[in-house]
Amino acid sequence: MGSKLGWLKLPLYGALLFLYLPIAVLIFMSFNESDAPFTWTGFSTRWYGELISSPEILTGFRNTLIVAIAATIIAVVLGTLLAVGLARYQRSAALEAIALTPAIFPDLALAIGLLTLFTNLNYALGLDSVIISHALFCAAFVTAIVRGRLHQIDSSLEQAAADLGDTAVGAFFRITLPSIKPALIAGALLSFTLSLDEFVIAFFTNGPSTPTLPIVIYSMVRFGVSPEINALATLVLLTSALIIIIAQRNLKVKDQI
Amino acid sequence: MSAFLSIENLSKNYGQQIAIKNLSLEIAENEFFALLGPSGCGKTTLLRALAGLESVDAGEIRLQNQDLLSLPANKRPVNLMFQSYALFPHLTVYENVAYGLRREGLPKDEIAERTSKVLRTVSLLDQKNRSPSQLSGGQKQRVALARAIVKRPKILLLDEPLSALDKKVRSEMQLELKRLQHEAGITFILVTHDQEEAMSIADRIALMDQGEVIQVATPVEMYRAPKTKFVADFIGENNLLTGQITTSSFMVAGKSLPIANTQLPSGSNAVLVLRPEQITLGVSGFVAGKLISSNFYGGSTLLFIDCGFDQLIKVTCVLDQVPVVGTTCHLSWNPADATLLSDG
Amino acid sequence: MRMTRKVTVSSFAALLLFGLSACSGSDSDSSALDPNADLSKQTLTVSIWAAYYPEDIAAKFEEKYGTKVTITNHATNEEVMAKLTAGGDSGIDVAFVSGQFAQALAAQGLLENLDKSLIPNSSNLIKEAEQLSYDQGAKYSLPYAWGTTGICYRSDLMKGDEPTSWNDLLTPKPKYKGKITMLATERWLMLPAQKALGYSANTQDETEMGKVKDLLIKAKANLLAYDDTTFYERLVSGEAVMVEAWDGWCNYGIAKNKNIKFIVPKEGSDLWADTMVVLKTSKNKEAAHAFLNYIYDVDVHSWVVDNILYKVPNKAAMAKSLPALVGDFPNMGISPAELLQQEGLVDLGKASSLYTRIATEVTSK
Amino acid sequence: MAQALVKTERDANQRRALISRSIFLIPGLAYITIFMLVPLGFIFFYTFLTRGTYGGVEYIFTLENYTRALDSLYVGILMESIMIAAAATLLAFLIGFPTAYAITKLPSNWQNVFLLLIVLPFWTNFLIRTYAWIVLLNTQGFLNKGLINTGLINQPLEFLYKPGAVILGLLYAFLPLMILPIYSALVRIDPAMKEAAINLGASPSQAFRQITLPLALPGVLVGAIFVFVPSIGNFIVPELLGGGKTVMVGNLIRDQFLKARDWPFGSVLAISMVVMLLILFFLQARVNKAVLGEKSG
Repeated sequence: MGSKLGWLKLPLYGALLFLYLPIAVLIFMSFNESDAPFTWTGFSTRWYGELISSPEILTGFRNTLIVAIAATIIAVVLGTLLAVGLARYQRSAALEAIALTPAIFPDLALAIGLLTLFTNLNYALGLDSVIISHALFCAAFVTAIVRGRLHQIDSSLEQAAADLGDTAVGAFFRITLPSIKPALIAGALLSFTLSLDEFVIAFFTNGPSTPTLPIVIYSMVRFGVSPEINALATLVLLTSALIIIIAQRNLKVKDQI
Repeated sequence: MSAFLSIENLSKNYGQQIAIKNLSLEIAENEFFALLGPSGCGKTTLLRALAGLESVDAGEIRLQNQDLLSLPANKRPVNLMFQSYALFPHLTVYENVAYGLRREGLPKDEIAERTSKVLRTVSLLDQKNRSPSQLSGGQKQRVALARAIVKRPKILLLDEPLSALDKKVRSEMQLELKRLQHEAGITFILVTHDQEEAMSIADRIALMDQGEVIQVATPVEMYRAPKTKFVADFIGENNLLTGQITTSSFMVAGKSLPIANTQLPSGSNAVLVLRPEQITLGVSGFVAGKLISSNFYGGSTLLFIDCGFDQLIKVTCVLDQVPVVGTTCHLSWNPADATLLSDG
Repeated sequence: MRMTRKVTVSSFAALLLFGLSACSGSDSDSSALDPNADLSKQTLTVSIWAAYYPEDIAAKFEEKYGTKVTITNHATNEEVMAKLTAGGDSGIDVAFVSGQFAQALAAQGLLENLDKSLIPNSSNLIKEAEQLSYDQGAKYSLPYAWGTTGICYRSDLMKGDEPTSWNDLLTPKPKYKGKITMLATERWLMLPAQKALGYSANTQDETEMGKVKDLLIKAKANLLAYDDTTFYERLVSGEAVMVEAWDGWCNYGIAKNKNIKFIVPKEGSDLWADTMVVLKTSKNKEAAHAFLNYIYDVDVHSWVVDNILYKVPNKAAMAKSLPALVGDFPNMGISPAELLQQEGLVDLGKASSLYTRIATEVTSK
Repeated sequence: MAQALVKTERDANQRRALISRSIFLIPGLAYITIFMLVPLGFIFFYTFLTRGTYGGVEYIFTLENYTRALDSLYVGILMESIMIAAAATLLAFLIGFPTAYAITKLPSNWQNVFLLLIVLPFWTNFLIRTYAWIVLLNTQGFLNKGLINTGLINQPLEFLYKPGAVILGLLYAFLPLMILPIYSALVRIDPAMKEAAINLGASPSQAFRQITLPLALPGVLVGAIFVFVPSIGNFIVPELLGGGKTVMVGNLIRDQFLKARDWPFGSVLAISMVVMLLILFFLQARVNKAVLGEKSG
């Protein structure tokens, strides 16, 4: 396999080394016995124990799950409807650009915009405001993926359904939805992972009593070098890897970008 | 005196799969030569090997006695017109055509002159500043052709050049290709899976199957005297009846058919090849059968007659003589016209 | 202090979205508190610095009063200030902020005046701490911990060069270059230069601040980083040898390495206080007062002294904890009188934008 | 009569089409309008207001926030941010392009595996990944210890808390976002393009420079946007790896909103970031059109 690559092996394996070296160090240090951040003293799994008995992390994890699940549900519904609408009812480059903008918009600008909106509406910040905010950019990703899938599917399927007497909504549920199912699953999983890891928008739109996991991690990282973070990183990596592998089975990475 | 282009004992494998098997072929200067065969027969691999885009495992290719295989792809006097045309989308029509000349480092004036001239030949001079995406299919094809011939190669290779065009444009382009080949005085080697295209355009055809050349002949020879059952089946409409040779006749499904002299020994298995237009309908014949259906093709009609063989017999018939479906037809032919091929 | 009636653009938002106009909330004084309120019906959200309080405080408080408590952490004063001043109900009942920030909140009318009758334990408050410059008489805030800022250093790695002046931090010997950190938060970022130049820590003079800026930019070349949170760990690991630090946080380093020492530079320093305030928007004010009272309980507050290693302005708690600690952590022995010799930080009002700008200039240069 | 019937029938059909179009389009577009376009409008509106003494805004209209943004202090920070983000983008291209190119040369089943490997670190927590570099590059960290143990150096080197460390952190954080679009642009190029160039007399390196590279340019630009935009708005990497000694536009905006409580000025900075994004998109669309002769998107 490698022989065809020649000198290209260097950048390929170099990039992988670059990407994985810090992660390998974190995983390694998560099994360190002492809390010395840079010195190996012996093998131990105590930090995993401390991790799962830390109330902050558990609360953060629970909050993050709530946000990710709720935002994903909203994003899948909105994103799918919008993708179908754009593909079948209103082809417009401008609308399409607007629909996809939240996905690439600078997160900081989005975050302060939402903060401004919520404060001016006197809307108390909490998990719900994070959910609303996360659903915004997640929906854009769902739209992009579903839109891509709809490109590949013949629109004559729905026309055939209409020809056979089905309503537009009926055709959507009976024909369109089943045929875009892989894209829906991939979009949902992507939304879920993106929300799970999102920090900046959550940081600005979250209320005081409901920190999400990345916010907990942020305060931990700022307050110094705790081996619990290494253990957490290892677990987060495993979870993300699992989700991504499942998503991969439904849609190849290359179709997403 | 050796041939213009000679290919000797060429072999190429992809792992376990054989693409070209010990293939030898000679092509003359200024010939319009077609490599014909079903997909996967190795014809495209052979073409790419000539262009240097594919390495070979064994064998030799000589062009005017010069070893072609030792030349890198970008130095061979051989140009290829790709099936997808492969026009560079970020360059204009003019830049596409001039690309190869610029690589030769020719003076600017000469490049401009030759590029304009060839664009005029393919009637695209007005479109020279357009981008390829603004052209129709036929125009794209002509740009691809111009880009290849402007280099004045010794051989022009054409990979399924007409497959992407619709039928009407295709026949126009066939004429165009022939004219160009004549004018430019270049040897053309065309790869196609379409036997009609090969028959109508080429001086000679090599029919390939599973990496081997089965028969090399002019279109007429190949039609009239197919060397094997594969050739007979691939070229034109045909009735192929499998049976056994007896002392004086040919036994098919218990019926005895007359044959002319044959070298094949009595008792051997053989295939009787009968072109539909060689069969006549009459009041009596060698075999009889019921007319199942008739397909109208404008100038002629093709009848399908069930004579009790493992296949329906196809017969060409002029329009005003077509019997009603269901009538019994009697078939006869001149036994000397029919070809007997060994079925091995 | 001038009262500013804050105008929000909420009416603009409402108009835009719903075609309605909204009224801003009134600034009237709060109604009297009910000393017999059922605290188990109230809930509390308390915002406090991470790792600055007993971890089980929420559970213990709920056990005692039946009030469900949510603790939320902030990393900096600014973070919680942003939430408290954003307009509307932040959802926070009790906030822990530094004194000058409490002053700013009070100036905006965001703080409830404390009803000391609901905080009987406030009798433990050291009398010197009632006269802090940001809140004379502790009307709207009750100090949680107090102290001063100085230099925390590795005596073993700086033998013979033990710092005594802010200048030792700002213009160190070449061999300590790149092994120094300073605090990043604006007021404490300025403090070493202000004191080294002999200015007030609350100066609003632009020429003085210009000189402060120049000195800080010069000092930056010697810094490893600006660090508010992990400076003591850098001392422990040896990555840094000398850091600007709050007295209490230096103690975390001392706990891990006895070679770490704390000094208050000879030019003097600040007197800071982290204080507890009750928000006017709170719907659980009785429980909020009970929480402040609970903190001033001898056992709770002495836990803070024992574990957080900060001085608290609570007579009984200090009396209980100090004897065992002062040997290991000498700065715990700094007396209230000594603290009051340092300069108390007050809010800067309009001049805060000058500080912000200089901080930006210094950190971006 | 019959015609009138047809007409009402036709009206009903049109109405039905309009309703189904609305069902699909309105929820999503309304959501985007309320939670993205309206907030953007707010930010833009704020840029003309005056900050309140203790945060919030006062309804005194002014252009002062804009003139303030032109102050050499902020222009300097903006330029440095652009330089840092551009350096991260350039490095990401220099590493990402050959990496993506190498992946296209693999057998197709291996291509997916390697793409997955490239993407995977991207889904671990961004903060933790950034923090990992501190563990590696600290003066007491693994790299320094390793270098000292091998005798290459005798004093630990200071890698962190410099603009270079910020660039490294941004490069690390966003490299996959460069590799993926380049890969997808490269695999979309008809392999016959390069063969045609060679067939016309180009050397392999000429074919790469004159054909493959320009054809991959749209992908490179997408990647550049994907790396540049989050880099310039980032405030975590400068904070953690820059040691607070490097200030980028992201930090400045964050501080205006969370520290200085100067929302109008923070809004001006945010709008400048949005404008930068729009310019990049415009450029990308132009290049896309020039290279592929098609409308982008």
